[in-house]
Amino acid sequence: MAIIVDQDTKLVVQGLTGSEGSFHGLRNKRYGTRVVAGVTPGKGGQDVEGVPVFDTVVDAVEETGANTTMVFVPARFAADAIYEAVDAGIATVICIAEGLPAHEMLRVYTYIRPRGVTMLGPNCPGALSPGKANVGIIPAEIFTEGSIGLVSRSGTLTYQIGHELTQMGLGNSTIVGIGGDPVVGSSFIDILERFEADPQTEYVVMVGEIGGDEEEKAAAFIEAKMSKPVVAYIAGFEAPPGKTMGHAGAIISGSSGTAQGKKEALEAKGIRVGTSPTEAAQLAAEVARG
Amino acid sequence: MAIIVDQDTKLVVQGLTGSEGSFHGLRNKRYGTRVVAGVTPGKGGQDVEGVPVFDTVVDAVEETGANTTMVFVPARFAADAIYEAVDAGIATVICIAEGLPAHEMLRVYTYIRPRGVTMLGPNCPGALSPGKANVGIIPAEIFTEGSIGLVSRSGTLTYQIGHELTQMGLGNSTIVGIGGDPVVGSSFIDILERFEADPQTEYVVMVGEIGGDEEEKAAAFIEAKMSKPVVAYIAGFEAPPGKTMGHAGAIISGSSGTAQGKKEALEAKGIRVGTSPTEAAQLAAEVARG
Amino acid sequence: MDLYEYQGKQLFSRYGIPVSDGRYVTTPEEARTAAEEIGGAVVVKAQVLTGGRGKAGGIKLADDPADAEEKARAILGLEIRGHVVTKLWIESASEIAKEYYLSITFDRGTKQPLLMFTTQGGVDIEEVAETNPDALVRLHVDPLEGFQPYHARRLIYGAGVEDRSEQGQIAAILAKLYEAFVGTDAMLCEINPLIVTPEGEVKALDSKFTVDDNALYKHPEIAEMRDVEAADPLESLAREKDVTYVKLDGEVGILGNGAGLVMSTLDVIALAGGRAANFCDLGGGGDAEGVVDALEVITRDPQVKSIFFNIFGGITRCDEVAKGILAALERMPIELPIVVRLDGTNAEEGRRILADAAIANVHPEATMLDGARRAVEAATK
Amino acid sequence: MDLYEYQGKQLFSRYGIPVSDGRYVTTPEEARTAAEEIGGAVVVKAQVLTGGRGKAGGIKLADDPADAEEKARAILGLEIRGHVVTKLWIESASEIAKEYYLSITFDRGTKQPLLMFTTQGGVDIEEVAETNPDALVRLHVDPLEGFQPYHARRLIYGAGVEDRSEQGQIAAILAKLYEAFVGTDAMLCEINPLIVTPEGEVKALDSKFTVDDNALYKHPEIAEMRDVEAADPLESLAREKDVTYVKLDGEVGILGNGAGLVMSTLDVIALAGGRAANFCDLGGGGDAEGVVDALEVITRDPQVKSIFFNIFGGITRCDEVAKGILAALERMPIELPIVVRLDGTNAEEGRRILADAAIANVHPEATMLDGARRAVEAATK
Repeated sequence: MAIIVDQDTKLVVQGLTGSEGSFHGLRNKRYGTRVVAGVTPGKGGQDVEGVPVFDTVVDAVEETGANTTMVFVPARFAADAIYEAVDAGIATVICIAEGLPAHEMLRVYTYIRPRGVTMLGPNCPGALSPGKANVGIIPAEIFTEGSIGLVSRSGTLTYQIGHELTQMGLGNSTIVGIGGDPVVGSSFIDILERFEADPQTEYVVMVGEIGGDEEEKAAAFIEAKMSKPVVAYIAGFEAPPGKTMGHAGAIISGSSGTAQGKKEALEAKGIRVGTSPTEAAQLAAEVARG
Repeated sequence: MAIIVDQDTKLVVQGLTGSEGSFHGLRNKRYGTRVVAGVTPGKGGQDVEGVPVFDTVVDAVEETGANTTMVFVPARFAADAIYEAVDAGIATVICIAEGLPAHEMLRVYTYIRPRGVTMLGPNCPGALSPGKANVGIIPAEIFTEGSIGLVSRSGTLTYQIGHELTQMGLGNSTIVGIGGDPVVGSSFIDILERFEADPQTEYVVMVGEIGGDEEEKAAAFIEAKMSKPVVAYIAGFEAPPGKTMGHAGAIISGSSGTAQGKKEALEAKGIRVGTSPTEAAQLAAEVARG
Repeated sequence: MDLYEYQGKQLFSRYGIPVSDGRYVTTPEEARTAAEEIGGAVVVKAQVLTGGRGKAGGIKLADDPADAEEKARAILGLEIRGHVVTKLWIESASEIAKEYYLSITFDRGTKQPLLMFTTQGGVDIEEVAETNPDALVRLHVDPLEGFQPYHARRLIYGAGVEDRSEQGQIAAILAKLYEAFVGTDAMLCEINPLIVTPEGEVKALDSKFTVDDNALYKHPEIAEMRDVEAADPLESLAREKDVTYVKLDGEVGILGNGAGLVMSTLDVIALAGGRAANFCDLGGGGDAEGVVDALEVITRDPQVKSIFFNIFGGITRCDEVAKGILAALERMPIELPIVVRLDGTNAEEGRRILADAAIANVHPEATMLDGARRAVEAATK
Repeated sequence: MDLYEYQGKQLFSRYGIPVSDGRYVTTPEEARTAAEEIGGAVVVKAQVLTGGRGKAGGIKLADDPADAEEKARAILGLEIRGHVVTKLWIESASEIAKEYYLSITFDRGTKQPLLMFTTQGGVDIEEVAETNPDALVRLHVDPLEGFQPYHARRLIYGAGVEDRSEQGQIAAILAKLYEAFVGTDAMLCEINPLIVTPEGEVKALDSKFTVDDNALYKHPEIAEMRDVEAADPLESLAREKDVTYVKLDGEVGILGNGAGLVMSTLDVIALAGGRAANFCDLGGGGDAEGVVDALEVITRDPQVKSIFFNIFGGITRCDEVAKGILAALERMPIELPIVVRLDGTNAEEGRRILADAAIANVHPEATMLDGARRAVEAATK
């Protein structure tokens, strides 16, 4: 099983002919992901190491049956690319591009949500189901297959935690980066819900950070709806108040959204929280080993 | 049973304090419809013959539990009124107002559709479930309770056919006017689907007219999905080509959308079509009496 | 409301869609001046709200101002499909390398704007749709999503435009056309042909523009474009009095309420062996004053031999209709037989009002079919 | 990007939201001239990107031009919460009958614009939200539905505004504010106070306006409003080089990739007993040149005693980072200890590059925790 990406993923890469798009698209392909098409307007008919390129997503879908897209176009073209993919029938959108204008993403989100589209990002590392498929920029070599679902707002922090888990001999069902832009396509709850339903996933590690109240909402959801154990890590205890930390999502306004506040909210629902990636991995190991 | 309006209807009238709004709103109330509220901005706190008036729909919903609205405001304020009602949780919108700018209604339709809202109109006479509730401007006194579902694009033509049915001793489950504006909230198919599911309805009379291809689509739907007998009437055999007949919907463009074409499409699916209201009622009587 | 080519092009310009330099004129002398101002060869184009101008001789090339004056003189006064030419558009002549077609239609069926594009432009688009359907690319736009750049790419690559510069220009024109379509509450914005000049410039050589009547109140500058002179005088009178009036060819004048019932009445008149001379639709409200106005419009048509009031009251109240008939008869002498059928809201009262007045040429009938028969009989007697 | 009051008011004016007549000045002399032009009593307002101006003496009433000059002289140079006043806004003084509050916020939680309105304006809105929550009316707008007139009615009737003229003016201002919010890609548009004058006129007496940095490319005229002088010189350098840089108060300079990992690094540095002096986030790409730029920024901060590179490569490639470190060391003399931890994409290669170079003050570490400890140790030694 696993979630979001697996053996049934047929990936189209929007922006495959760009340098980043081809580097990561081909890396995903080498990992074993079924990368069936690329889309670059005006380059239809070409190919990138055997992957056919189309002018439009609808052509790619009709010719190759693509069902998932990885959006690797510059931020100012990303909203258009997402609309194009969704209107062409793509059900899973993984947007690596970062820094989309927030109002554009607001409209995209509102548009795709009732259509049942699964979206990760913008500004996300993608999703990796070890042994099945890797869509995005997650360095797959540091992860192994297993039963821990990992969900995170941050890319590199995801790798850090995943790496620590691997060091402890723990594998993952799917590693999901939901993205760091102010508005992203999926919340923690969206992903937790899918991990709860996924037979392969037995435990979940949730990696949060300062800003917003997604972790607090997730805490309530975990208590009410999840049977599988969840441990958490929160980054940003030392983050300076009122400063943007890079993720626009990580702005502390007043006292709400602090790492301490999130930790307490999680612990109040019985969810253990590590204070360093290493500690979080240790907690996960404890849970996994009973 | 019956559809769309019944004993559970709790009606708010948007524009109750206007002359048309109060005339028909109170007429609906006298018929037995549960008219629980009116909305007129700036007149909150007043009442119209005992029906309390609120400034906003959300106030009306909170105070009275209204679940259905009748929109009786001028066309240029109607789209706003519909958004207000839907965003306040109203699930059934009956828009008597006519002549909404088509682009506004396009956006309204696209907005309300995925929200599961039932909408009749704009430019519709409403819905009447004899013996249960009347919402709109249909003269209820000419109809009796029974087993025929009646659906029509036209107001007065609905009355004409219903009147003929009544003369023949045939009653109705619900009389539904879907409205004559270019874009309306419900199609023939939407209503046929509900009649098919309604235990009280045993037969259906569908009243169409020139323009568009709703009748043709309905013909295919009836053949594929309906177990209950349907007879039809189509108006406009003598309508001059290329002239707007008042309903913007009734424009003949080229050969498509003609009354003759619709009649043939219906008959090809085994649906009998009357050429005058009287004949349509006779066909319905034949069906009803086996 | 349909706009003339020159009006549509004015709107195109406002939204940044390239058109040729041109002038609106109504006399041969003005045509000469316009040609002088524009310079070079010009095209003199009849402005009529119908197709087939070219074949009817309504579009002519002029080499110089004197020629423009001459061509204008030839075109002014022409009758094209029943429309007499009184207006001209003089525009700089374009060299044409390619002719494309681009339009946005308000698609009532799917309830979405419909984009259509083909490189087979310049001809009747229905023909392309029939003979070469694959060449005509169609794409709907979700009204809330709005136009996105990818819509243009789907059309451009779908139709096989390969030149980069053309692609860019067409994408920009389409974005602006969509903006115009939404911004003016249009039901149709059509460019046929959308030309490519030998230099590679893409521009609109014609325009077909229809604006939603119900939205004209938002666009007073477009509402003012309405050509009151061109309309039938009776239709103008009807519009002025806010009555829906349509001229037909028979002998029975029809007054009904609601488009559906009116259409049905035309059919039943035909079943009774007659034909309608015209009809008025009282529509929704229909108070006594509206009835007076409608009667005034109908009776001005000399073809009318009898009048059939077919009213089924809903929002319209039959007592108001009856009062309107009496008021009209007081104000103007109507000797035509008037057959009246009233049902629905306040029908009893309406019938009583007419019965009490007992006017010789007013004949009540109980049903629509009986009323139609009586009116046909009265008209042909 | 936060705008000054006067810039926000310029945008308000552009969208038709009423504000007082005013002038932007930077000297007492200009303040006098401005007051002369405006006429009557004026208010001299410090322009700083922080709250609490009033209490800090940054807003003063002036009766005449001479007084305005004097007040301007008093305010210029004031330090308000760490911001030195160098800019003033001189505006016509308003009489205030009522003070309301109106704002639109980009609500990331619900992913919708959030309208807020209360008649309890002029004070800290968080206080109203806490002490009198019912007085603060909140309403979300569906981004695709957009602002509708009913939204204004919900706010106005919800907050209990009863005067008809006020209702109309506030509804119009709200519609325009929403247009401004969407039209400028704003994250926040706040009017506090929105005043009602004794004559019943409603207008914006202050403005708080924040625009999405990611959308500034669409609004060059707003991007130009950025006050480059006011920024910290190192932050300006970082911005120029497109590096995310934040100044902190400790002794370890941090260079990481990705906001989450950087934040985690700050925490782990604290766990190791140290504190970060600053940090740079290489973000997504991070090629060798970006590393050189970041090192340049970091090492200019004299508080830095050691540098900790904490890189987990994804889209960032560790070999590029290693190359960047070597390139930077070639171009500028850095004697501070540099602790480097590389993992992820091309980590092996990156580590080998550093090992091959064998530079004395570059210390590779295998884990984040070990790296943090070594950097703290090196800084405090």
